[in-house]
Amino acid sequence: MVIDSGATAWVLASTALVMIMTPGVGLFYGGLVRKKNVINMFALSFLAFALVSIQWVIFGYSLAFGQDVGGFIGNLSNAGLSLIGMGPAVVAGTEYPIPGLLYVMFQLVFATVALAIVTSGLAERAKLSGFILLALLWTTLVYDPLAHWVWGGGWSAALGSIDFAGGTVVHISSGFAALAIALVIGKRAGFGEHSIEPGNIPMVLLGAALLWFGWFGFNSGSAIAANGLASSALLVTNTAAASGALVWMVVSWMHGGKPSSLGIVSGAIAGLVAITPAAGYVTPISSIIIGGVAGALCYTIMLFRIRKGLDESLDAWAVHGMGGLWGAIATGIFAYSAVGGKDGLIHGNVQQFIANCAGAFAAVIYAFVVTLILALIIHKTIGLRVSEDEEYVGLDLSQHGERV
Amino acid sequence: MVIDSGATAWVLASTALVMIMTPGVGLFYGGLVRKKNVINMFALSFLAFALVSIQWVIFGYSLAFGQDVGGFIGNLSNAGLSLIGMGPAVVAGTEYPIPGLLYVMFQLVFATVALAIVTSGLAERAKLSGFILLALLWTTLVYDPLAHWVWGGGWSAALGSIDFAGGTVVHISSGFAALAIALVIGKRAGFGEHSIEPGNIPMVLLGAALLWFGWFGFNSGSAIAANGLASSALLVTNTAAASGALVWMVVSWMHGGKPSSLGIVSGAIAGLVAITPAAGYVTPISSIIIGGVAGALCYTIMLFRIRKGLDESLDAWAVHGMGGLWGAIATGIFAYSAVGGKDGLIHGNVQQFIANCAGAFAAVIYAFVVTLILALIIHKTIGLRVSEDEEYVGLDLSQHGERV
Amino acid sequence: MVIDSGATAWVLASTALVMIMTPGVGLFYGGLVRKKNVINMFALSFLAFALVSIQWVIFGYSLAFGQDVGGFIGNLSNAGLSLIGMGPAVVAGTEYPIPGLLYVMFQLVFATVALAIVTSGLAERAKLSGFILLALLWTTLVYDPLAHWVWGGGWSAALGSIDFAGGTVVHISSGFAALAIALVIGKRAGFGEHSIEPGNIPMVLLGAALLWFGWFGFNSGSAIAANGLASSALLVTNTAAASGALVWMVVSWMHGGKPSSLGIVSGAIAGLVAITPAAGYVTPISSIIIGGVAGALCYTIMLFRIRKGLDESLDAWAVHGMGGLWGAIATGIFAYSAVGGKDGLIHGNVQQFIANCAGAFAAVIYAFVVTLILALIIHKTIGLRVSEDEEYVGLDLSQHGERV
Amino acid sequence: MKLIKAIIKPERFEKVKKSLEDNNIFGMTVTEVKGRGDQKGITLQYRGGTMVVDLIPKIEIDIVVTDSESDKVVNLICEAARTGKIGDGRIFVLPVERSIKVRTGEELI
Amino acid sequence: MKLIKAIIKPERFEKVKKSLEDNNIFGMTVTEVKGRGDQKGITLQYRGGTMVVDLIPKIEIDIVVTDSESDKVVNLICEAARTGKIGDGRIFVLPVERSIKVRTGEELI
Amino acid sequence: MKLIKAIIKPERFEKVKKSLEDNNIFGMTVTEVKGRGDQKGITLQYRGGTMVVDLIPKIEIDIVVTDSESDKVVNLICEAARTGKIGDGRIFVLPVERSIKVRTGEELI
Ligand SMILES: Nc1ncnc2c1ncn2[C@@H]1O[C@H](COP(=O)(O)OP(=O)(O)O)[C@@H](O)[C@H]1O
Ligand SMILES: Nc1ncnc2c1ncn2[C@@H]1O[C@H](COP(=O)(O)OP(=O)(O)O)[C@@H](O)[C@H]1O
Ligand SMILES: Nc1ncnc2c1ncn2[C@@H]1O[C@H](COP(=O)(O)OP(=O)(O)O)[C@@H](O)[C@H]1O
Repeated sequence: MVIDSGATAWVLASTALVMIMTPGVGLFYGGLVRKKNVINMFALSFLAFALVSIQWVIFGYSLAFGQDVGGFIGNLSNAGLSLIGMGPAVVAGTEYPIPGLLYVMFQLVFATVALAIVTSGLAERAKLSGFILLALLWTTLVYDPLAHWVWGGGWSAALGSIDFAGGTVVHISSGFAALAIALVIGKRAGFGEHSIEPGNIPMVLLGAALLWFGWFGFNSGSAIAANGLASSALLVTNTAAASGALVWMVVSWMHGGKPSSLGIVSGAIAGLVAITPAAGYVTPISSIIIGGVAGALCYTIMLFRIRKGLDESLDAWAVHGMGGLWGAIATGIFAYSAVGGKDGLIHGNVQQFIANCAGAFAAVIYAFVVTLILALIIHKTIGLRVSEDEEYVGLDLSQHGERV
Repeated sequence: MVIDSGATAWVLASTALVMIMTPGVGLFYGGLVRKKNVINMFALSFLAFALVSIQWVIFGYSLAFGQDVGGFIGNLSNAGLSLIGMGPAVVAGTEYPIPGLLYVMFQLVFATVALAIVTSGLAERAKLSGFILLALLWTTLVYDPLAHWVWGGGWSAALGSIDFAGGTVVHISSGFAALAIALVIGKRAGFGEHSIEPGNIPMVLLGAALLWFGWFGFNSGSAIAANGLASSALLVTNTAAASGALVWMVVSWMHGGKPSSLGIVSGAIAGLVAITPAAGYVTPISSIIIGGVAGALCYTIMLFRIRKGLDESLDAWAVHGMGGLWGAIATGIFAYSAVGGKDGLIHGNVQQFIANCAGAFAAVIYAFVVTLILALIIHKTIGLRVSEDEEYVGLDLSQHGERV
Repeated sequence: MVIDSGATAWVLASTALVMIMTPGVGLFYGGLVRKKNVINMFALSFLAFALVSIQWVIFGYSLAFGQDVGGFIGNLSNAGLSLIGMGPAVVAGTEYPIPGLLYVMFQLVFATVALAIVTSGLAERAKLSGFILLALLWTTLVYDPLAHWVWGGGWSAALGSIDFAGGTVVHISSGFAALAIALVIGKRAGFGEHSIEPGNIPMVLLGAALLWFGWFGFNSGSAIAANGLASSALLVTNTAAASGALVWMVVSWMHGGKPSSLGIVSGAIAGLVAITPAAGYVTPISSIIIGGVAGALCYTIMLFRIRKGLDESLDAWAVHGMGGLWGAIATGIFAYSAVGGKDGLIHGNVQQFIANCAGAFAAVIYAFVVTLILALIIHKTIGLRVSEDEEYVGLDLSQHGERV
Repeated sequence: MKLIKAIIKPERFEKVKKSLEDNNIFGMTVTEVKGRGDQKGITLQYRGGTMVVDLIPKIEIDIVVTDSESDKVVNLICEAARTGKIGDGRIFVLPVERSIKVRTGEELI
Repeated sequence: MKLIKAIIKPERFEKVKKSLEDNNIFGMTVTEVKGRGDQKGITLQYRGGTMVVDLIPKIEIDIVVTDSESDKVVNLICEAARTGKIGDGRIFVLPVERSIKVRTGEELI
Repeated sequence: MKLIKAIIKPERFEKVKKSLEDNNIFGMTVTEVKGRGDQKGITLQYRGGTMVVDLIPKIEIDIVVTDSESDKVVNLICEAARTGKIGDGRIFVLPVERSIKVRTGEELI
């Protein structure tokens, strides 16, 4: 296969689009926390981006996409990006019409945003040094293997499970990781006692806008081509987002509340998450359903979380974790061979449904358990949470010496 | 015609660029209103985006681009995007080198931003339920027919009127719609009595930056190709924006005021609006004139509006409506066949000038009258404006239960 | 050579990406100044964009890329973009697979961001009329010749000096210009007496995010192709940024301070600056070194500047000027022919090292001296600095009649 | 001397300032506050029930004047700030024992 | 009349407001302030040394009440605002000479 | 007890705080305000005419001290805040009747 300059152009642009999602998460999360923690929340995303950018080049890419070791992980054959060049990318036996280095870079921005999402579970109480250690371990021991399972020639793909743009790899992994961390480090001081209000809602909305924008590259760029499939992925991505936004708004409105702007954008993110694994496999009409169900589901799970007094603070679990789980299952249900060559349950292919459920639940368990162990170890050693006084004063001042 | 991956790459990227314009409008408008209405103003743009995203897929696209019915509207042949696929787009008899689904999606983001612009006329007093109904009716009964007239094989194109990227379809329609709505629902409480100052100017500037950025996709992407025409459209777009910004600044400065940052960015938007229909037809030097005149003209019209005590609050009419009208006329004047195959008045083609004026004025009347009727009906039934108390408290709290 | 639609698509997209860098600088700088000057700082970037956009079309492009006059500057053969069309760009004898007008436009956005960076030296005290005059003179007499030297067929390229994406042309020129201006106009009132704190750190972070994002187009788009080289440039750009961010953070942390978010993003910018000239010539591993050294170096120079009581207020000199100088030298050191066809010092090519040093130091001197003279003349005539009262009240009110 | 603490509607602030200027009262310190009076805020109806917005943004103007000017200033503010609708505000008068000008250190009386 | 100036922890504001409402005290003016008490703020340790955060965000509630209600209000606030940890705040009581309702111009006593 | 209300230039706040600390005065409440004095703000010239910027940002420091400390504190602030240029600020002293520590409920005197 030769390099196609159009495909390359679109994946280059998509890489930029996905890149902006990490600061998008920073804005989204930064606006959701109290004023005293805005800078920290935003900075954690930057830090996630920088850390993974280096780790990925040195060995992360190789762990995910290097030669398969037992279906579980890649070896270090591509460490330091050795053997990767300007010629066409070859990944797990498949050749793509874009340069190998571009494939590396496109995958890099996925790994960064996954880590950024995880920061939800540490919101307003993360100890900087502990976070840095956790970040490096998490991306290495959780993200890289999961990426390998699904895209790098691992067991999940072998099983037949499909994940177009990373519903399992990025969203299930990060969402359940956030939950595990939140359980380990405990609630924020005052959580459940007095109301903890978002400090800057317009910032959240801006973050959501950048996420929606970047997601076009995330899902459509995952076609690794500038063609009909990329176009179809773009369209269903947008439709699912819109559907999620409207359904969350309506459900929360009917539920006796007001239709908050946070609800609208949370619903959009839920829809985007859910369509991620399905983007290359489903029709526009299916995407309306997938996004809409995600809106209602994630809203319900968020209420459940709050009712349970669980302080997974910014709902990475409810939206990314559970939304991603629904997406993986939905892909198994709605996949249609006329779109992406695979049929799902409604087109009579039970096999696909089972494979997708298996892949997704395995990821849930793996991400949750390994993150739990990592978080526990760090929490008990160098510490993953700031002191009570530092938390009270706020992380901006106590961790960065800065204030809004 | 086969699909060209380079063209597809650019239209995919352009779709993302145009998408960010809707939150761009949200930021621009959100920053212009008082602090108590920032979230609402931003949320209306999100809502506009979500509503049109669904409507377009279900029947909006078909009304605009489906089989022509009497030159006025499309039929429902493409409802639910049926018959649209991954093969080359065929629109009103012309084949394009990009997938059909991508054409749908590219047009979708135009429809959304048009509706977002309309929210200017409802600023700081929109009742949420009324807005949602108006939004659906407006995009269906005003935007879709207009898009059909110009691009979908309707009477306006048949007449020979040209509109490269939507000066008439997007800007005249939304600007005059905003005016009609403002007339129906009346002034904001206190308008004309005490000063109503913008709540967050940096937010406006950021919104303007995103609009300028997105407009590159809006105008250049409308070439539906990655070629010389797309490049030329990009260049003239930028030049007109710069010219509009500088002229508005200088004129308002000489007018005895200070050169406000809001003036600079309003001038840029005016220039961008005016060049929109002309982007594929005029030279760089013409674009300096078109943008510059737009800057001076829209500034004058804004002053006129204020003098008349007309509360079309965020000047969609002055900038988009009148700027779009000027752009349509200017296209008839400055079009040059060496650029886009059409000559205008200055190259001796009176016909083009007349056709463009006819197309533009018809759009003005259609958009204004139909919107007036729709707004009146909704205003008299479920209501398009919040209660006095809700307005006083602010829409963020009263409509969304949120505050900045 | 024929136009390649994929290359064109990527350069179109890159133009949009680079365009957003100018408002990115506006946000970055706007957030760093005190609340009373935020709007002004942001507006200066807009103004820079608009002024250069017009100047470039009328004669700036021609000065930089028109027919060579003595190795120093271009003549006016391309004034008003005459002779530039939709066919393939031919620049200094080389033909590119993109339209001529697109090359013009891509270069335009480089010229605008350079001027925006210069505003650092005028922060919180720029007189608007003086700035406008300086801007026009600077872009004409400093930027255009420098662009000609390096890319337009001037002496620097003839010497063999290489600058992939503008380390010398954009960053050295603007950084040293900012220093010269700061020396001419003097310190801000109160500088060194009481602390002058950044007014809006999240805004700085957002600006940094947009810069990082846009830089993908800046460096990768400079390949003027959608191929392996563009991909490689993208990857090393990102790696250098990440490395710079982490090193600045760690160095400042160990230095007894707290790891500030401003440090993280300043380091990222330093890394981006330093990799700019090298982006098409070095390996990923080299980019980690180049970026990391930039992080440590620019941090040290910033401390030096502060210690010396030098009010080059927002560190364009430390980060862009000195970072750019390091980048130019580093390109001479790390260039590797397997990447971009040129070897540097570590691959035994002393010649390249010398040529790059010569080119960079000549640019340092030229930019510094000419800017000094221009600034002096304007400062002594119409004035480049506001009155004491205007400064005290803040530029937002005094120059624009607006407030945050 | 007296400290006059007036809490008024933001939209009336310009008018109050103008009225004071016209009467040669310039010195003032202004703070953005929120408040509610005895009507307990504003009650809004919506589908899901009612909602009380109890803390409404207000402007607080603090003015220190001589005892003899005090009543005049109170009246001026009262008239300029009055819209006749609820939420018009309150004015409190507190005794001030000393007033010092920092620049000169002089004691004003 | 008295002006009760209570400076409390922001996280206790809702509770204080509730407690006052329950006792039919509605009128209040609220300001966001920063402050420190005699403990000089909070001292944080970090690698490079220590850092004192001395100005902590607080909420100031100003309430004007009749002399007779004054003690009750002080006690209510005190109880609702108390967490027992440092930084709980202070309440100051100042004499008020006049209180005027802007809407009606009437003098309250 | 006295309430010392000092309205000073923001750029002098650190110096004032330092000076008070050096004299063992720690408790204070700080508010961001805007104000103008008798010079009616600052007049700027520009092409189109003149412009008066009348409300300039200031910092208000409220300190409650015992009667005996009052004069010392006033003097300390006065000295640290003085730049000698207009807009240096004002200090007002008001009587305080009670001062209560919320944490303990104890009455300070
Ligand atoms: N008892 C009080 N103590 C302190 N502030 C008060 C009191 N009553 C009213 N205020 C302030 O005055 C503002 C206006 O009072 P309000 O009662 O709404 O006016 P009116 O009674 O004229 O309608 C309130 O928002 C609050 O800030
Ligand atoms: N002497 C004072 N003058 C003015 N305000 C004070 C004074 N002492 C305390 N405050 C205010 O009260 C707040 C809480 O005081 P603090 O001393 O921390 O409470 P506590 O002594 O109960 O721990 C401070 O943040 C400050 O705003
Ligand atoms: N009469 C007054 N009442 C209330 N505040 C005042 C009064 N006069 C001055 N101030 C406050 O003091 C600040 C500084 O006063 P100013 O007159 O500018 O100082 P100076 O007279 O020393 O030049 C003002 O901004 C305002 O906040």
